[in-house]
Amino acid sequence: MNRIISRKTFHIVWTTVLITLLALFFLFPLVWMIVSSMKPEQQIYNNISNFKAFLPSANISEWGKAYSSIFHRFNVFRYILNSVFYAVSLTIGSLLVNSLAGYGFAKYKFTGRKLIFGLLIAMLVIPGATLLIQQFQVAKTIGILNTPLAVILPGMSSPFYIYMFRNAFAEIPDSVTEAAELDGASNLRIFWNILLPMTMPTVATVGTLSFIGSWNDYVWPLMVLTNSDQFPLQVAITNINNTQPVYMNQVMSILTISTVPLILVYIFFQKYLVQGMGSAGNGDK
Amino acid sequence: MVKIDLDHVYKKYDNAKNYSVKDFNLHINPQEFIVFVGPSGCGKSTTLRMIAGLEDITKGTFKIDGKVMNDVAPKNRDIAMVFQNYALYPHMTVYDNMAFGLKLNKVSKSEIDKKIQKASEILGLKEYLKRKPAALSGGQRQRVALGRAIVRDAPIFLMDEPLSNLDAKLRVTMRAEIAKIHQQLKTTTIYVTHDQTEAMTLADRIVVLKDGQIQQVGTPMEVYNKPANVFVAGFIGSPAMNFFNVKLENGLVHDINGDFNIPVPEGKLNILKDKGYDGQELIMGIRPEDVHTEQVFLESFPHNVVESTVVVSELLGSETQLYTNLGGTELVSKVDARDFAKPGAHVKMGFEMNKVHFFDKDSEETLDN
Amino acid sequence: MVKIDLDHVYKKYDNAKNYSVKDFNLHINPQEFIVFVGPSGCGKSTTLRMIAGLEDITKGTFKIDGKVMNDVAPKNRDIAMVFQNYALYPHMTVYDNMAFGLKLNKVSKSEIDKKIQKASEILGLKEYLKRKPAALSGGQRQRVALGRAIVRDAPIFLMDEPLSNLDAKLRVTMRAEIAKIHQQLKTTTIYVTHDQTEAMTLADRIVVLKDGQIQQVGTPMEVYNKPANVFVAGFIGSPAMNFFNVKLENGLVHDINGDFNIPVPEGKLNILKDKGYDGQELIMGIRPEDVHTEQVFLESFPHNVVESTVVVSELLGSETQLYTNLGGTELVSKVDARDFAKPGAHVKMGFEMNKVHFFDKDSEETLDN
Amino acid sequence: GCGNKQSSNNDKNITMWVHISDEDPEGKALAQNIKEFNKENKEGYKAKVQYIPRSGSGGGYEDKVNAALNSGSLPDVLTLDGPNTAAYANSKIIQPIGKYISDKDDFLKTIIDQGTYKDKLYAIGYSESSVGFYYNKKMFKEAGIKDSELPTLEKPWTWDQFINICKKLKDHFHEPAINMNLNDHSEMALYSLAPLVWSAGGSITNPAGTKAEGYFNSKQTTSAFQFIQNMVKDGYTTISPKDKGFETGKYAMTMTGTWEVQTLDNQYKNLKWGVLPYPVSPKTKKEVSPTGSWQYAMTSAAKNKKAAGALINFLVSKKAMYRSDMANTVLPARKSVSKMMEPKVNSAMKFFIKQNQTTGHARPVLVNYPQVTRTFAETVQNVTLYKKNPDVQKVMNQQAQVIQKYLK
Amino acid sequence: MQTKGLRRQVGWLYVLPALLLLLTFLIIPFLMSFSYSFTDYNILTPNVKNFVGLQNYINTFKDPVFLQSLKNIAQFIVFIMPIQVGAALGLALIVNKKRPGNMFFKISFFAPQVVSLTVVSILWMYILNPDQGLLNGILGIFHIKPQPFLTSPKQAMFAIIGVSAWQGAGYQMLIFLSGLQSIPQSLYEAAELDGANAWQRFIHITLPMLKPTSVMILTTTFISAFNLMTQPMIMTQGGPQNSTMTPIYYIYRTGFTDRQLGYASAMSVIYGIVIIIFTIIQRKITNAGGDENE
Ligand SMILES: Nc1ncnc2c1ncn2[C@@H]1O[C@H](COP(=O)(O)OP(=O)(O)OP(=O)(O)O)[C@@H](O)[C@H]1O
Ligand SMILES: Nc1ncnc2c1ncn2[C@@H]1O[C@H](COP(=O)(O)OP(=O)(O)OP(=O)(O)O)[C@@H](O)[C@H]1O
Ligand SMILES: [Mg+2]
Ligand SMILES: [Mg+2]
Repeated sequence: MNRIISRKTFHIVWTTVLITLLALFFLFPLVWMIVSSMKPEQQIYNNISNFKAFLPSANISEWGKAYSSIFHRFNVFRYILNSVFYAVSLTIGSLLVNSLAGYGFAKYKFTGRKLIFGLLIAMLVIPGATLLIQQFQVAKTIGILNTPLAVILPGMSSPFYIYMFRNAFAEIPDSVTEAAELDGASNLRIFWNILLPMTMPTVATVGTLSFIGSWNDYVWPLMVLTNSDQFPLQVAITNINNTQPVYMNQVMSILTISTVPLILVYIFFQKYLVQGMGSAGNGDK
Repeated sequence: MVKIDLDHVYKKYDNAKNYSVKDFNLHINPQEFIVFVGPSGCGKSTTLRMIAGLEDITKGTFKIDGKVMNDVAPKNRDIAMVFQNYALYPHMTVYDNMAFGLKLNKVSKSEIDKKIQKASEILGLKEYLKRKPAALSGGQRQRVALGRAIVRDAPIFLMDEPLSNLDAKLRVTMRAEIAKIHQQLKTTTIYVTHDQTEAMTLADRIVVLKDGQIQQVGTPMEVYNKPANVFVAGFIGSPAMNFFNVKLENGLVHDINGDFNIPVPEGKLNILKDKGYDGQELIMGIRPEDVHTEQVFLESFPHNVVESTVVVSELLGSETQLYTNLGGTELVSKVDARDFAKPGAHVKMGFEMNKVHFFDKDSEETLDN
Repeated sequence: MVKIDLDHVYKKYDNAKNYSVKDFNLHINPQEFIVFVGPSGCGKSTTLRMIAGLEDITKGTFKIDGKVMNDVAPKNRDIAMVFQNYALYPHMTVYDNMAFGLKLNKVSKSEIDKKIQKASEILGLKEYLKRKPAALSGGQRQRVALGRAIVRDAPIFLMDEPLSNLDAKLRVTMRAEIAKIHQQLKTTTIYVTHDQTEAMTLADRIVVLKDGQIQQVGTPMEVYNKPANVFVAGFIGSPAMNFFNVKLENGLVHDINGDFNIPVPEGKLNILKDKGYDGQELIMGIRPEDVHTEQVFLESFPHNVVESTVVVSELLGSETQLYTNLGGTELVSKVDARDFAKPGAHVKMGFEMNKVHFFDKDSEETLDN
Repeated sequence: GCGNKQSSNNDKNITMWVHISDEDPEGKALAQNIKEFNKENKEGYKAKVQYIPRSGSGGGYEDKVNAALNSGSLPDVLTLDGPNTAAYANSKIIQPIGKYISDKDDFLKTIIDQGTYKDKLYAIGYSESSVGFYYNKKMFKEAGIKDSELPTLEKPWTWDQFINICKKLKDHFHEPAINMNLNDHSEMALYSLAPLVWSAGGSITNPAGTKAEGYFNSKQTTSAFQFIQNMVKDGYTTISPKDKGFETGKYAMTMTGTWEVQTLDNQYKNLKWGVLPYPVSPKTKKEVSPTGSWQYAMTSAAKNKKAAGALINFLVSKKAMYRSDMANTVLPARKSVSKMMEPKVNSAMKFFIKQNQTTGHARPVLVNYPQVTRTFAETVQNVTLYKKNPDVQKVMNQQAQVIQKYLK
Repeated sequence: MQTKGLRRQVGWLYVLPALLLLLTFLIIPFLMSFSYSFTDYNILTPNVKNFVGLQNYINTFKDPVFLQSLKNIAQFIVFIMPIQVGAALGLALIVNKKRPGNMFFKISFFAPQVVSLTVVSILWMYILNPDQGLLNGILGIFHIKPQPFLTSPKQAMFAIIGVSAWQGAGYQMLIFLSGLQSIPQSLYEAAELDGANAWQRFIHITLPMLKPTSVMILTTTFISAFNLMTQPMIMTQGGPQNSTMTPIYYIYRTGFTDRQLGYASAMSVIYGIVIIIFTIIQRKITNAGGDENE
């Protein structure tokens, strides 16, 4: 028995080693970024072609230097607060609006549903990047310029997320929603208490992606906002990255600062993914 | 506590060729306990689902207390239902599964807790209240489904094979509990089961279904003692009634193979003759328990005796089932364990002709009354 | 055709506090038909799933034909299983559901078709072969699950309540088919059921489980006639055995309330005395069918007669169940339909003392042998 | 907001957009200047600045200007990059400001040139920029290059001499001698390489900016591109340089902007380096260096022109310019400011200030400048792919046609 | 669920907020853009929009760069689709299994999504450096000559494909993962008992059960592949010699750098039609043999 177990363990070990290698292949820029934010620029470039590229400065006192200088240069906290505010609002809004729409498409056979859904797929095609000016004109017309709404609203509804939610809801066995209906739940309740919790993986995914999307947006907030107190973190990043002279360690430290929340959000949402719902209500394990 | 009327109800699934429920007429009195029985796929669940509002009614009207409900949303029908496949909320604990409906009805927290504690006590689920359905055994899940419906105190209660995954003992207990609850609350109930004992003991009236059509509606004793047709006669009772193709001649029935030739009791004979079946072919049905092997019986009714060889014999504790071959059909008899006979043994069996049923050969309708 | 050994097997689910299966020892001979029975949640499915390899064995060894299989992947165990919850492939038609395993085993197309046609004939699924599971009734789905396992011809066959959602008639047919298939193929089979008749008729040996532990292993007659303890005695048989707390004095047993006072037949009395139970308290069990109301019996054994008032009476076709109260416990008796008595009626009942069982008061183990 | 321009001619409020951050030294200096303007001007004008940090070569900021332009919400004053002058002026986004700027002679000619479209001054730069050839003193010594071989502004090196030195370096270090940032296909290409063209006597278009054929593919222009191609072909430079190869001692030289001075001073303190001027064409020996900067301009939306003019004039005044140029260590746009700064800066900056004044050459003022500069960069890229395009003249002929298309 | 009569129309209420937002910020701007496509709209002169009829459309078909960009994007899509979607599915399968350190792997595979493109391109430029880059170093071990990668018109697109797949796979992985999580475990159990090995379970259970997710991912990856812009913009600026110029990048450049909004709009309309046609074809193909997806 021991031998068998050790063979099993062996299998686990070597697959884990392989996967770890694969993981490192995807992880190295992140590591490099964090590590590079912890050494003088000179070292970044001196180390770049050997393994030291992935080690922070040997001198611990160097680790925080880039950080202290960007905190000195910018009001990083305010930017972060702004960014968090925009991203959180947009994520919540996006989850609400898109999941509701997905619910409508998945569970109601309203007239015109197929047509609208086809249109939605067609909308996926429209490249937002080429419509900046027109979008700005619309935002100006409806008078939301210079308000957080201008940053949040345009990115909120996405055909893709609607599509994702619709698929997820369509997969939930009707018997579960039926049970809820008989329990006297209104449609909104079923949506809120049954469907949404049962599609946590999708909620988590859309949440993560919305948050990241909003967090990384730079041009649009800059266009619709004028008060630099309202700017998101990306503005600072771009600024650091483009104002000559560019100090790579400072760039890396502001990028690290801006990446950490993304990773936290990712982990936060992934927890729900891991839990999984495991089963549908009909006794499937 | 409410009255339910189903008038000429039909159901056809969107992608199906045939009707799953046909010309369904049933009038359920307030407080009545109705049991649906019928072969797998005969439309029991479908009918329940139409009543609950989960399936559209293709044709016909469905009324609660005289009000047409065809188009009322399920949540406004105030019906509690136990689903055949449980349909538990997988993301909620057992407790929350049961509490959900109550919460929606704004029942107070303490009230909810009281109800759930009571129900879970009855159902033996106390220690599982904090688990999610995935970590329960099949029977435990079914009990949760039952509990979720029980706590609701709805005026209509639909149960689709709510005890099928429980052991015999628990089943008896549960059955008794369901009877008790019904007696207390007088909820109008429709209950689907495959268990004859459940059907017999719980039902005020039994509805026998076949291929989406009602075959007979009646009290348990009625469907057992006066089956409307061959199907009902064969379906109710376990083991099933034995049927023979016989011919009535000179007050005797004899089967085609000539394996027996038995006099028909006067009362029955007169009815059959009145209906013009003298000299005609008929279907004769006899229940296994009406086939006797006791010496006393064989001696008292020598003309009723048939002989055959045991093919299979099953000893079931207090009684024995003998499978023999007679008149070209299998004859099952349920006799005392004392009269156990090994396969191959030659046995004499007496037909209790007063309990025999006769049916028309073509329409298969009963001829008894 | 293979031998299965379970040695001191334990199972604890990751998130559970207690063992779901404890010290499970069972040695199954080739070709044997084993039936697991036990209350809901006692670990039947869990044991089956461990044998199939779907759950890890926490402790102990599991062997097939003498080879330790604990760590062999399910697909290499060559086991066919009917899941309690069916686990049909929702994206495949009924036909494909059944064909899947065969295709994987590279069975030829025509062979597959032959097998499926045959199985679907037996299961009454012919007309549903092209449907997807979602468009089937509960019982139909269960039959598909059964069919999927049947066609496999695997050397080990596990069935987890495969007939629970079928009507009585179909159930009898299916039960017979399963017996036939087992006779033909001699597949080593483990079968979980809550149906006593199924257990009794199908099993070579019955395994009675409680709380994850084996209570008794034996042939149907053994577990019925010689239950190892109060639990088994009470679990096997329906309605369940009646138990009384009694005291043995002067060759008589009398209950605490003094409701009866009956002589113990000599043979049993000697055994009890030998074991030193004279003057001691005991548990006495008597099956409902061993309580008689026939005049003949009452007259023949006047000392064995007790009297009580009917609380509930259930007429079940050929027989009647009377619920009375005796010695502080409910006494259920199963008597001839002729002896039907209305609730409130006063009845005399005779105990067939030769069939009575005695158990130790504390350990609840049998004292009969 | 941006849309509240209901004001009349004597509105004393001036709105201004700038492409920098208020958290940079440059932004802080500007804020100081604005504060002083608001305090010191006698008419009671009030300027209000919005800081809109740009990305890359103007992205973000320009998007915003475009958006504002297309929805009629431009400010009174804005900053714009030098090459945009013509397009903005031509589209009447900005209006002439010549009459508001005092002391025009004090500005470098290149500043006036870049801000002038059709003979009118539309925009005025407040700083200058330049490019130099930074070299690693230690490596030069190692490669056996004597100090006497090094050029100065007074005694420049010709392309041949330059190549000679490159050869020595390459032979010694087995690495390209210089990083010419040839992988940068942005504005940097024209900005830093056009001086070679000009030095050879070539040009991108005719002076009126209407013809490229015959100019861009002239022998002179072609000779400059041939020089670039040779540099790559012979391995003296590379089209895929390593980032900071010069700073980390891999390349002995780099050709880059004035900002490098700060980088080297702050981050690479161990490096011993100096700055050399542009090599000149052996034929003309004409010394040319690039110039260019962001400028202030008055939009056509400005209602109170006098106020806006006063603001611009103030911001490019000696005092204001000195403050902002010193803050950011950039080259001044005024000769007088140059004098003020020279004593305060290091030798490299001194070199640049001088190079700027003596050899600076403004970029062409063209309406379709973005397309032209991109074509220029593409041309550089094409000729550096020497295997694919061995015939430089052919490339030049083709590209001249492309540019010509944009001039109509 | 109840889908009778009027109650069906309740669905509109749920869809409406999203549709309104999309109408405002996507459809209307797109329609505006459509109307611009018939004019000589220059960003700098918004007030002088001359109607030029179909001239912009005609020019599109004569624009060698645009045509070249179409060719480039076709090449990109042909390669990126199998590579990226395949990789995403593979990664999703890996992290869907319970395994120690699972969260670490998930973060790793998704990391390229959260790391700024600046970082990514700096590093990849180093790896792909023709002279002393890491990749050529590795190739050297196998005695393969150094390759020019990004500086070669022939190879640049492949380098972009590789980097894009590497970077984008984490995104689809996440979506695949949420699809995988909704497949009931019991199906795998049943299949395993039916004798299916890991590969067969994948083919017969995972893939069909994942079909709605896969169709969605294929569709959206397909469409977003058509929208490729950032990678070439940052890594090659469309070069060398326009070999990595993509239509959207070209449209963007024409509209914003060159300020020819009218012309850019015409190109986007044409390109939009191209994408829609191909998307319909692609959905027909991926849906072949399927039913439930509209
Ligand atoms: N995934 C799980 N996690 C934790 N506990 C579990 C899990 N699955 C089952 N159990 C518990 O293990 C015990 C045995 O379960 P099992 O499913 O084997 O019961 P069973 O005998 O098949 O019952 P039934 O007749 O109701 O199907 C039960 O108490 C159940 O609650
Ligand atoms: N969604 C559906 N689409 C098409 N046919 C269906 C659908 N659901 C059920 N049917 C068919 O309708 C008939 C009646 O099904 P129903 O579920 O009512 O049977 P049932 O009496 O409950 O059977 P069981 O006892 O097996 O649960 C069956 O033949 C079944 O195949
Ligand atoms: Mg059913
Ligand atoms: Mg079970």
